[in-house]
Amino acid sequence: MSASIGSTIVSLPDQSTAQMPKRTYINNEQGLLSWLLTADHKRIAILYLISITFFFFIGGAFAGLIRLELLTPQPDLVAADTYNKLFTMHGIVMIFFFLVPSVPATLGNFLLPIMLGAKDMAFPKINLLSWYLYIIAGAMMLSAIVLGGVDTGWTFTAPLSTHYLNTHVITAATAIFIAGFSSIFNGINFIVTIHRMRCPGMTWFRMPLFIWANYAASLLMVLGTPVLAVTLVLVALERLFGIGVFDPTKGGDPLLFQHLFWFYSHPAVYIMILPGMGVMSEVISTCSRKRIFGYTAVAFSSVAIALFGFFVWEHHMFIMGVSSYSALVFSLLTMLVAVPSAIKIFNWAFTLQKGSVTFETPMLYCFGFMGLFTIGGLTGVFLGSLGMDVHLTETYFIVAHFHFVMVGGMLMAFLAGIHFWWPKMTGRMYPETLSKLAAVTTFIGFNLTFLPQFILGYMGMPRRYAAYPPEFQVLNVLSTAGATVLGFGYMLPMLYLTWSLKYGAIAGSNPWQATGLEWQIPSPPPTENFAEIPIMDHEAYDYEWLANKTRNEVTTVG
Amino acid sequence: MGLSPVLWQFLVNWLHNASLFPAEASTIAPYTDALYFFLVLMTIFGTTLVAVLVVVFSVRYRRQRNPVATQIEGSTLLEATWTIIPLAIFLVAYVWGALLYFRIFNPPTNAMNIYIVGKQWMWKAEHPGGQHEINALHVPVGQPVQLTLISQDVFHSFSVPDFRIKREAIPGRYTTVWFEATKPGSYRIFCTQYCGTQHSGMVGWVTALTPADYKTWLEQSTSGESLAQNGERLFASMGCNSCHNGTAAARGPDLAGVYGSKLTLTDGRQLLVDDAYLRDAILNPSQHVTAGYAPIMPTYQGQLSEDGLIDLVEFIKNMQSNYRVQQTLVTAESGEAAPTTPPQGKGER
Amino acid sequence: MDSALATTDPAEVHAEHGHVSLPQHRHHFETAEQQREAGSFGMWLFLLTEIMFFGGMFFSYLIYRNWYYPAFVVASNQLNVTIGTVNTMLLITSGFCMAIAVWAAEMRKRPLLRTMLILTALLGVIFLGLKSDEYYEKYELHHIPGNNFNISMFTNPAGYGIKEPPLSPDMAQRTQVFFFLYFAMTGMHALHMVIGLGILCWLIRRAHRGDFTAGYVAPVENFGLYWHFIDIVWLFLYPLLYLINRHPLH
Amino acid sequence: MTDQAIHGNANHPGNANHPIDGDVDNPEHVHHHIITPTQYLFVYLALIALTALTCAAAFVDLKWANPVIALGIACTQVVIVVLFDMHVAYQSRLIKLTIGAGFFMFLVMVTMTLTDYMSRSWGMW
Ligand code: HEA
Ligand code: HEA
Ligand code: HEC
Ligand code: CUA
Ligand SMILES: [Cu+2]
Repeated sequence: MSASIGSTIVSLPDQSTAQMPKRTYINNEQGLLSWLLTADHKRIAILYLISITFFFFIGGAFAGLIRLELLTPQPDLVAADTYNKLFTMHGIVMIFFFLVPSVPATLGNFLLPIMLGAKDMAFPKINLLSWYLYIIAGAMMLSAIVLGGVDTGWTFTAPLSTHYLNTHVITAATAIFIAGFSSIFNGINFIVTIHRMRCPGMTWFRMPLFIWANYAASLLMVLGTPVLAVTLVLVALERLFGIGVFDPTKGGDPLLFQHLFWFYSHPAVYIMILPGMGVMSEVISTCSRKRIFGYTAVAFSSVAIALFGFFVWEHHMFIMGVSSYSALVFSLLTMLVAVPSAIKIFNWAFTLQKGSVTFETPMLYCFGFMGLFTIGGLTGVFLGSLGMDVHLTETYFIVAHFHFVMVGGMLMAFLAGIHFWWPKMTGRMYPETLSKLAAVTTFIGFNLTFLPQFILGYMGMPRRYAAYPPEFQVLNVLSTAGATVLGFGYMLPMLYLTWSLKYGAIAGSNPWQATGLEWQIPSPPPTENFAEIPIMDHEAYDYEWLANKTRNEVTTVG
Repeated sequence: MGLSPVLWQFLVNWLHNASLFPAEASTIAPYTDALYFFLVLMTIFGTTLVAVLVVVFSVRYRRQRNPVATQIEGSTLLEATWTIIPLAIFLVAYVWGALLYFRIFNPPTNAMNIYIVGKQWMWKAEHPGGQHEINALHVPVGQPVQLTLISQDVFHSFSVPDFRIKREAIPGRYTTVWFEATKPGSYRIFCTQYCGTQHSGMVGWVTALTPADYKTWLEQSTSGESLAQNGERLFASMGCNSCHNGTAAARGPDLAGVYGSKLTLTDGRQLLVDDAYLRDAILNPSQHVTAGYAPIMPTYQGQLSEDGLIDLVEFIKNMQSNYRVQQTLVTAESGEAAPTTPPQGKGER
Repeated sequence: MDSALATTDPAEVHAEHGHVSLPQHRHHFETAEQQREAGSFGMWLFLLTEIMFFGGMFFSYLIYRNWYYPAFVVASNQLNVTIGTVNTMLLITSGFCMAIAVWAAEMRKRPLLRTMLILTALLGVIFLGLKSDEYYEKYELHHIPGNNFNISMFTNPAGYGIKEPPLSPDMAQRTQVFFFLYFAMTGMHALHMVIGLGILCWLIRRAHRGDFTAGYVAPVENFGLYWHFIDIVWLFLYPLLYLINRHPLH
Repeated sequence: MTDQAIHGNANHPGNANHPIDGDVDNPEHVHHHIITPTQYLFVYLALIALTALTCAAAFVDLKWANPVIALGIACTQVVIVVLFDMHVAYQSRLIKLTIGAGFFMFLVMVTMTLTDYMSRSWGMW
């Protein structure tokens, strides 16, 4: 081991002699077609990465327009109906085309088989199929946008969406339906891979926590998404034939729609956060050179979140006319589901204790996650508390809550993960200083954008408003200013990561000195991942094992 | 709550004047704010705790100071601590929130009732005295007011942030919420449930008046006929009185005094007659047929607007005897032109 | 027990050498056994999503049946029980053929496998034929929800020679909800069958080539699961839509 | 490292001496079992008989018992199909658990939503 202790764990090979591996999954086959027809999980992950980035910036552009419009109280930039389309498409694109597939479909796809010591996913072709479904869905969504957009809100509330709007609701619903199947297949693939493809010695409690988190998220995808699918089918049929399953004038119950919708969409928010929590565990352990504090608690809390996540959906409907008795039950369960998240946060915090902590970019994003997700999650508790929800629901408080958990939480985790595994995926390092700058910029921009929205929310500013009373302007201006900073912060990684593809330092197989199986193979990995199937003979996050291994390698080579 | 009133007033007013806080203008508001401050404190506490842990550990155990990490399995005791403490705090939030919820939705018995009809994209308020308002609501201070809400098309949500109340206006069903304004003044009404293009235009004002001012307002803006009187006319013109006239030969049940009573249905169920039931009985009569009667009452779905229904409901609610019904029957038979209902609801949007 | 060993033998013999034996064996699986288990587990997970998918509709049915009980009773009685029962029998028989087909594949009986698959498909086609006949009947009676829906049969059953209590007009309107759910549920079921028939055609072709009678039975087996699942859905649809209301509560 | 390890003795029934430590008594694997046509035939006859029974029962007025019987028979049939036609009786615990999870989740959806539907008319709110 090197003698001097620096402030970083990054250990790159000597750049003057270092070389990229000759045969990697990237150059194994050439040509566009070899990518489009690939069954290699790593290539599919890259395809996903490119597509979701594309959709993130589309959604981001909508966000930019939303914030610009809200600069002034009057609807002067865009008319009200355009504004409605903006936030609808912002929500749909961000949720179904960015955040749900973000970590699982990119990092998960790339890493899951490697972390398990397998050569590929259980069903490589279905893996590719889910990417194609995603692309078809995305194309449909884009065409719906180009043809004039949708203005239902991402929640498709009936009977508004079924009988009162004449925008491209059916196209958008079909797009989400298809994207849903993409996500279902993704989930099935993950679960089967985790159950069936673990290498010898890879027991459940030796799996990295990233796997546990993705496993829990996959359960949610498989069990929840079909309900969304059937709901959208019913909405589409109701629109097409004018039937009344959800329309009260025809005898339907609009609340039934909401029950079915939120039965999926609440678990969906955990689909959106759990994989990010997986990233957290990996990065925090690596950057503090220490096994995760209470591995089992963290692993089981993922599963607990997934399980309890199915019992709380009605908290989105507290004032919508559900029975108050049932609201009581769901409010209680909401409080229970918040606990496992707290466990995780504290376990991560205590992982730092007695560690040997370094502050690389992924770690900075993780710190961002810890702070912002805690705020976001605790404001979720406001909303779960019945009486409080009456005042806060449908205001900017909600908007702030979910951006704190989704953007402050998941997006931060996603960026942490992208930076962390970038050397593994591409073989090259990103520029550290610039990336630290981006991490700090996004943190500041984020708080400036969304903290004022909590205050706005308590003052009563309703969400989905194109125009608002003038007394809310100051805070809105702050928020828009923050969004500009934030947008800049998100542009940066996009630019320097692209740059690093060619000019980044060669990373070597284990720049972070991390313990995961993925770090024991070359970067970028070869197509078949492992020359021979590994045997897992140590716990996850076993830094002593790693030190031993490194020592042995040195002696044999030297 | 806990806090001294002076300090409370100071805090709240200061925040309000800094445009960081809504006015506290109803009896509910202080209760909501108390819970809010509790939750804010919880958030500050939790976030600070996490931040302190992260910062202290990062500084204390950074690589330069602590080159070699000590591997720790975990600690059941610590984990139990941070399971139980947040759980306890969350449970307090739960109980407190539930109590507040029931406070918000349980009206006092002496509340006066005002009907609110939401439609794309306006609020119509109908006072029992027949005063109609659009995107405005006049109420007296110091008097509990119950709102009975319904929507004519999609979901809307009636929100008055300064009162800390909000309630969904649902198509096809009455919902209620109540408040008691404490300070005269004007307060914003928002529609907070996304309801289509002009959702952000569905706003208005609640004007809280002193009881004296309110009385003058009532007198000045009356349309001449109360809701019940409108309902009486409708009752005659829609032909309700041909069956519901309280005579021995009547084909329908006697409606006098039916409001608030318990009905037994043909399938044995017992139901309390409230606003929602009356409305439903007119629109979907065959879904709950009163014991002893044949399901012959026609449905009035599509023939009555929500306003018309409110008139009828208000009329039936206040119907103490069948005297006037029988009177109208006589006048109707005498060939006098029956008043017509304005065709609303369907065509209008 | 013997049969089990017999069928898996060749694969295992080769696997002993640490190498892939069957052409269908995918490189990323270590053994054929692993591949087979992965395949059937994946199929089961897919069926899990199907449970939730149909579950949403069954749940809607449950709610509205309780709300609009009289309408559901009368509307349900207008369904053709004979066709429904015959169709149930057909599906069960088809499922039986499918089961035998799986067995034939395991035992490497090519002709039997082929015949059974064809029979399965044939019975499925007859089922769909009868189903479309039923749909057409509904069309003629104006029982397809939408603008052409006609409630007169329910408000005035005597006029149609039906022995049912007449419904009041508002309740009669609710029969639309029943028929909507009827079409949505049986339609989704039929759609699944159509997809199944498509896959069956492909299976028959491959069975004909002998793909599945050399120790590689996973596709037949997994398709069998799918086909039986469709049976299961119907086994619930049949009583719920056709039978439950024959004798309404009084 | 050899692959030998996991090839193990997959073709030995019982599979008890699986060499990988994590896989000892692994509930996820089970020996492949083949059901005989005779068994299928019995299953088939049972299903047909039950169909006839449920159809017949529907035409007898049994008051509240009618729907109960109809659903009871349907559930019986489904259990038979799942256990035998779909081989679950001979499948690993994992598969059984998977199916259980499906029906459990469906029941969660139903019962939890019913908390709303059933109590909506209980009181004022
Ligand atoms: C990633 C997405 C995500 C996540 C993880 C969450 C997590 C949570 N959410 Fe959120 N939520 C959304 C996304 C998400 N939410 C979205 C998109 C909406 C709006 C949908 C719409 O209407 O458009 C929404 C709306 C929403 C509502 C509905 C509001 C309304 O419409 O009226 C509610 C109500 O209960 C709620 C609650 C919660 C709770 C209790 C959690 C919990 O899981 C949070 C748990 C986490 C913590 C509690 C933090 C960690 C805790 C600690 C560190 C302990 C602190 C220490 C002490 C207190 C000592 N959310
Ligand atoms: C993953 C989910 C996700 C993400 C990442 C975001 C990101 C952002 N969101 Fe989003 N948002 C939602 C999910 C998400 N949102 C959902 C579900 C809704 C509810 C929709 C509904 O009500 O139906 C919503 C609603 C919503 C609203 C409320 C609209 C309303 O109710 O009226 C607002 C308002 O400020 C907002 C703002 C932002 C901002 C500023 C960002 C920023 O973080 C985005 C920053 C990114 C960029 C800015 C892109 C990168 C930069 C460029 C492309 C350069 C160009 C930049 C500019 C022109 C500024 N969002
Ligand atoms: C053809 C006769 C007829 C007409 C016209 C009629 N009703 Fe009825 N109504 C009945 C009968 C019979 C019942 C009891 C059976 C039932 O509940 O359906 C009833 C029940 C009611 C009830 C429920 C109260 C109870 O005791 O069950 C209300 C409220 C009511 N009618 C209001 C009206 C109104 C308002 C109108 C006119 C808009 C109207 N009815 C027109 C026959 C009629
Ligand atoms: Cu009405 Cu928004
Ligand atoms: Cu939720």
